[in-house]
Amino acid sequence: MKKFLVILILAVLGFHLFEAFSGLGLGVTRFEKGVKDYYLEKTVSELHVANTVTSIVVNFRGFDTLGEVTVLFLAVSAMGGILYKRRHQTGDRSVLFSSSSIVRSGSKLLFPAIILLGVYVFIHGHLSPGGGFQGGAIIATGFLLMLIAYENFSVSHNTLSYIESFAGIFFVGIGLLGFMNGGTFLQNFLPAGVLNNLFSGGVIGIIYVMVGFKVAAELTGLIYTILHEKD
Amino acid sequence: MSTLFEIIGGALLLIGSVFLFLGGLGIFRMPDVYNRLQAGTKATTLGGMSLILGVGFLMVETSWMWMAKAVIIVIFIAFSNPISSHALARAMYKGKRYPLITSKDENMDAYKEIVENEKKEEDS
Amino acid sequence: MVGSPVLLIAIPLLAAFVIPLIGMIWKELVRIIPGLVLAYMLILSATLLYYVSYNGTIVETIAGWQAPWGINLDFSPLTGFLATLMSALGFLVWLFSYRFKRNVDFEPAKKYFIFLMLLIAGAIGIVITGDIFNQFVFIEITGISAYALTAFYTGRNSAEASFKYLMMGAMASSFLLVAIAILYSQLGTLNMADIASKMHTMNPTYKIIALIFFITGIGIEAEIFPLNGWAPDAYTEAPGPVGAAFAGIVVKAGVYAIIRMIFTLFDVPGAYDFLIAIGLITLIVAETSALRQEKLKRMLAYSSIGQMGLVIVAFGIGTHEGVFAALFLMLNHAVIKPLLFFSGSSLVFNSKKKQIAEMNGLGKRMPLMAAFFSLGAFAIVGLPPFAGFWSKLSVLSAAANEGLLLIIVLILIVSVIEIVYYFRVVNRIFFQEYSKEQSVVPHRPRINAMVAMFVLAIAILIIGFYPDAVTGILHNAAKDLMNTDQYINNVLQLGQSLTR
Amino acid sequence: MTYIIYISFSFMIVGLFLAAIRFIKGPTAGDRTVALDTLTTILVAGLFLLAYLFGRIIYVDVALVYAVLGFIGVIVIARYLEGAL
Amino acid sequence: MDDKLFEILEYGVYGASILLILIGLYAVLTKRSLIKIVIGMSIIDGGIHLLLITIGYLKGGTAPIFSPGYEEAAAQMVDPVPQALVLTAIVIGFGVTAVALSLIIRLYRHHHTLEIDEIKRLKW
Amino acid sequence: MIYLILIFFLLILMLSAAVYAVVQKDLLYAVIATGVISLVLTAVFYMLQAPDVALTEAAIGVALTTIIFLITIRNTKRHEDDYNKKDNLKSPLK
Repeated sequence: MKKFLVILILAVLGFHLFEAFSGLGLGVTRFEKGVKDYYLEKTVSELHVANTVTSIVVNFRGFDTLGEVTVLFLAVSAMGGILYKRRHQTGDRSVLFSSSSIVRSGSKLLFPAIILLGVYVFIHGHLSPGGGFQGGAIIATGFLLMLIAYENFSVSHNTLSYIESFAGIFFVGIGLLGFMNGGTFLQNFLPAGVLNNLFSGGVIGIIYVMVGFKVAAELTGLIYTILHEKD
Repeated sequence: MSTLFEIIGGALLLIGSVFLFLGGLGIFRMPDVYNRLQAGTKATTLGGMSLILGVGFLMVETSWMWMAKAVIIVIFIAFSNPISSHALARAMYKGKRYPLITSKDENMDAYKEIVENEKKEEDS
Repeated sequence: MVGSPVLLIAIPLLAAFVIPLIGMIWKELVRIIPGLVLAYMLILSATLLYYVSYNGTIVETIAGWQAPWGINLDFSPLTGFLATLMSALGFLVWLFSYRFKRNVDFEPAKKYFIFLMLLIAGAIGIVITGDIFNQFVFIEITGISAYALTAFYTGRNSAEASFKYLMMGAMASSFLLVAIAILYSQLGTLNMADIASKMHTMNPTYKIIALIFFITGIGIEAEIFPLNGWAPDAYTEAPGPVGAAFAGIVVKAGVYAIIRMIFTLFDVPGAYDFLIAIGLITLIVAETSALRQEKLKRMLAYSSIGQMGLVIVAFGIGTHEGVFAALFLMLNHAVIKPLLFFSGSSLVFNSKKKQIAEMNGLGKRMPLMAAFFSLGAFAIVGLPPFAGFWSKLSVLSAAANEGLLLIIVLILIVSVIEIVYYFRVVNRIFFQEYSKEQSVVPHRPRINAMVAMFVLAIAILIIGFYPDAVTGILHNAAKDLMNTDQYINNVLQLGQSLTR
Repeated sequence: MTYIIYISFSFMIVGLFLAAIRFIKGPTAGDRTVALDTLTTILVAGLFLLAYLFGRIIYVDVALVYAVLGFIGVIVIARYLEGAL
Repeated sequence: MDDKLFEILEYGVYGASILLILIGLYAVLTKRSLIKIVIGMSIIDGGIHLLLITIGYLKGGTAPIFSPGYEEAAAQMVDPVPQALVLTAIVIGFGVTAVALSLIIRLYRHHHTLEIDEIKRLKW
Repeated sequence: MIYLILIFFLLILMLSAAVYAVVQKDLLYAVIATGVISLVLTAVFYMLQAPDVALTEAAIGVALTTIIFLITIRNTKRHEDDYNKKDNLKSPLK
């Protein structure tokens, strides 16, 4: 009975949503001189950043990114607080036993490559797809591989929180520097460089690298917390 | 007017996609997990590698970066697919799910014995 | 100018990142720094509010891009008033809970203050931002800190309340994203002023669908009727000062977001009637539920929901007097409800079940707390010399001007219900004998908590005896909310003057 | 050339389809994980071929990242099945 | 042929994303296992992200990246704004999911069940 | 044209994986199915010309989401219904 009611409600909801979206048409130019064209124009002419998504995420809507990084920070802290136990029942081990030697040596071999891939992704965030979040997540996944392959692979909690804090401070600090130099928060105060060079886009590359470090530290901390959670 | 690289690339593309298809077919048709593992990871490894190299050959005249990245992906696949299939097979084996043995071969009997012994050891 | 509105957000976030580092050096700083940051935010926002009320709205752009393209912060008399109110309350909550949970381990205590600070920063962000998606991000910041604060005690119920809140919050954010998707697909912009100026070109059907999704999304923070299932549990299970912060800060931010949508963004006909209807339902359901409660915090929670319903009704009247009355109600609620939460949680602090029945005769053992509680109770039901009276009076007169008799009758009936359940508690505190079986052990609040309550009590008395102290600000704010054209002009004009 | 790409895509689609059926049918967790692994590999190859179709090298990065991360996902599930987590 | 297929695609992609949202909502509303509810939540998130990306799609468009050779191609680039929004929304959704799951672990510590009906101690 | 067929196929695959994730009683399979959804979603984002989003979905959705779900299942229980409560204590392989 309840299920039928739910399905009925969902059908009504779905009909209205479909009504709202199907009239749009797919793949048509919808707005003449909308926000999109402005971004596409300015990102080349002023910011000299190849990846428009990066320039939007870091510069045009950089405030969102600051908030997003804060959300991750909060989520990790909240997990730590929620899973906190008064007596420390959690062991030192991330997994119960080590994996077979093939997986262990293989992951030892692949770990530097994965870290390198992550660093590549967030350093080239303004040139190719990717950036801070993706690179950070890739690095955290590399740490995940090591943590589940070895029973006694450990990450220093203090180092993680140093990296996290310093990256966050740098992010806000760069924003405040822009505030002092140009009058608005997160203003680009460095020379923009040449399009498609590694050193282009002024502060955008620097901020995305900071975001990368921060996200990597946060996600690694998150995985570390939840892997050590055992009953 | 196709060049040598295009011919090589096209051939590799075809070979790769056939092997990918065979991987899918094998995983669909094979009787138990280990056989499916064979088909699903070996065939697709070969298929994926040759398809990616094929694309690299097709684009090698445009930019060498394609070939470089293709080689990187191929190396990654060459390392990662065997590791993951090994980890899976080991997990299945440790979970006491032994291969289906239908053959009357002597080797199979020896294998069966080993399996039984290990089973006893683990149980004790 | 002492600073700019962006510092209201940037400084707390910076502090949140700094605190884990500093906590390694000296643990006491973990408690002190959030207080300093909140005090700074209070001073900054109060100064900016003073500046704004003479020189007009400040519109701050981020990263140097003009308003429709970059994110902008809008510090007008209305948003400035709310931001000041929130940071002041945040500072008081910090002051009340400064020595709170001293005996608990360091880790959770550290987190408590970070969450509290970010909760307030997020709520201020919801209010002062001028971009819908940015508002969504701030709603998430507020939400996650609220979930974490609700689950602060490690009991079994707190996790449940927090999970309930989280589920509804996650649904809300999904709905909000759908609404943002509809708006972006129709208008191609995310800036609120730009949306408001282009809204007349949108198809009315789509407009209504988007508005419904928006209200469902934000209504969870604002505790409007069918969506407030989380509120009583969260208020009951969270620590006392956190309940005060929810009632005083988070809900205000949610109500502001709804009001901004309806007054400025969407010109849907009939939206005001919808507000009145939903507000009345919320009011009646919540107040009748409050009558049945046995736990003190739960009763206060339902009362808080009811007050928000009243605020929404007052906004729904839609005239200048109505908006003024609603803002006045918000101010009074933000001053009185924390006092009730503070003194109430001090009264039942040491009891097991935190029930009203356990409060018999506490007035003689803890006279000051009892006095504060009854002051709050008198004020919130609207007895004449106290703060609540003037706001209720202005709601009634605004309704009378519009000839909405039904609203007046219902508000009067609900006031009677309110009087019944608050005076039941006051009666127990003062006129019942203390019995030996009661499990309450008197708990003397520390000096910082006393200071926080004193400040609130004095604020109630000042507003009660001299309401003109605040009406000027409120009139300014109401004028600001009603004037949509001016809002659009402010945001978009300033953007053009800053063209690079 | 176009025909070769069409044929390759058709083979891949059939392969994906068969792997998906195994995913839904597969009696044990192992079968499903193998199907996931196969899906990942076929899709990595498919993404690379699509990058060729789109003709831009920037798309290749996605396939690269996917080749790396998909395998870690499989190892995670395998370690869980081993009882090690 | 292509145009006709594209017309179907127009309904297909919107329809698929809306269906994904509805499937997730169904799971959230009717399922009694807490983990199932969180899974439903993540399905809803996926649907909404697909919806946003679809809004920004341009027929025959290319990714909004001005890499070498594409410096002048601004006219045929897809809308970058929804992509930026989805980037933010994915990370936020992950954070919320992580918090929800840790709450589930703590609930299980106290209640030893995942059934939503048995956990309902507090009144809704 | 093959592009459109591929996108249709992927959408159908995604929807069936979603339905499977919702109706499956075994939570482990449901979690693997969410991994499949994420996988296919990556490909669809990629085909809709959003490589940035595809990269994010791949980086977050494949390994990280899977591991937090798996550890939750490990710490709670694997089946949706209560009929075999002790199941979790045995080997996780069924």
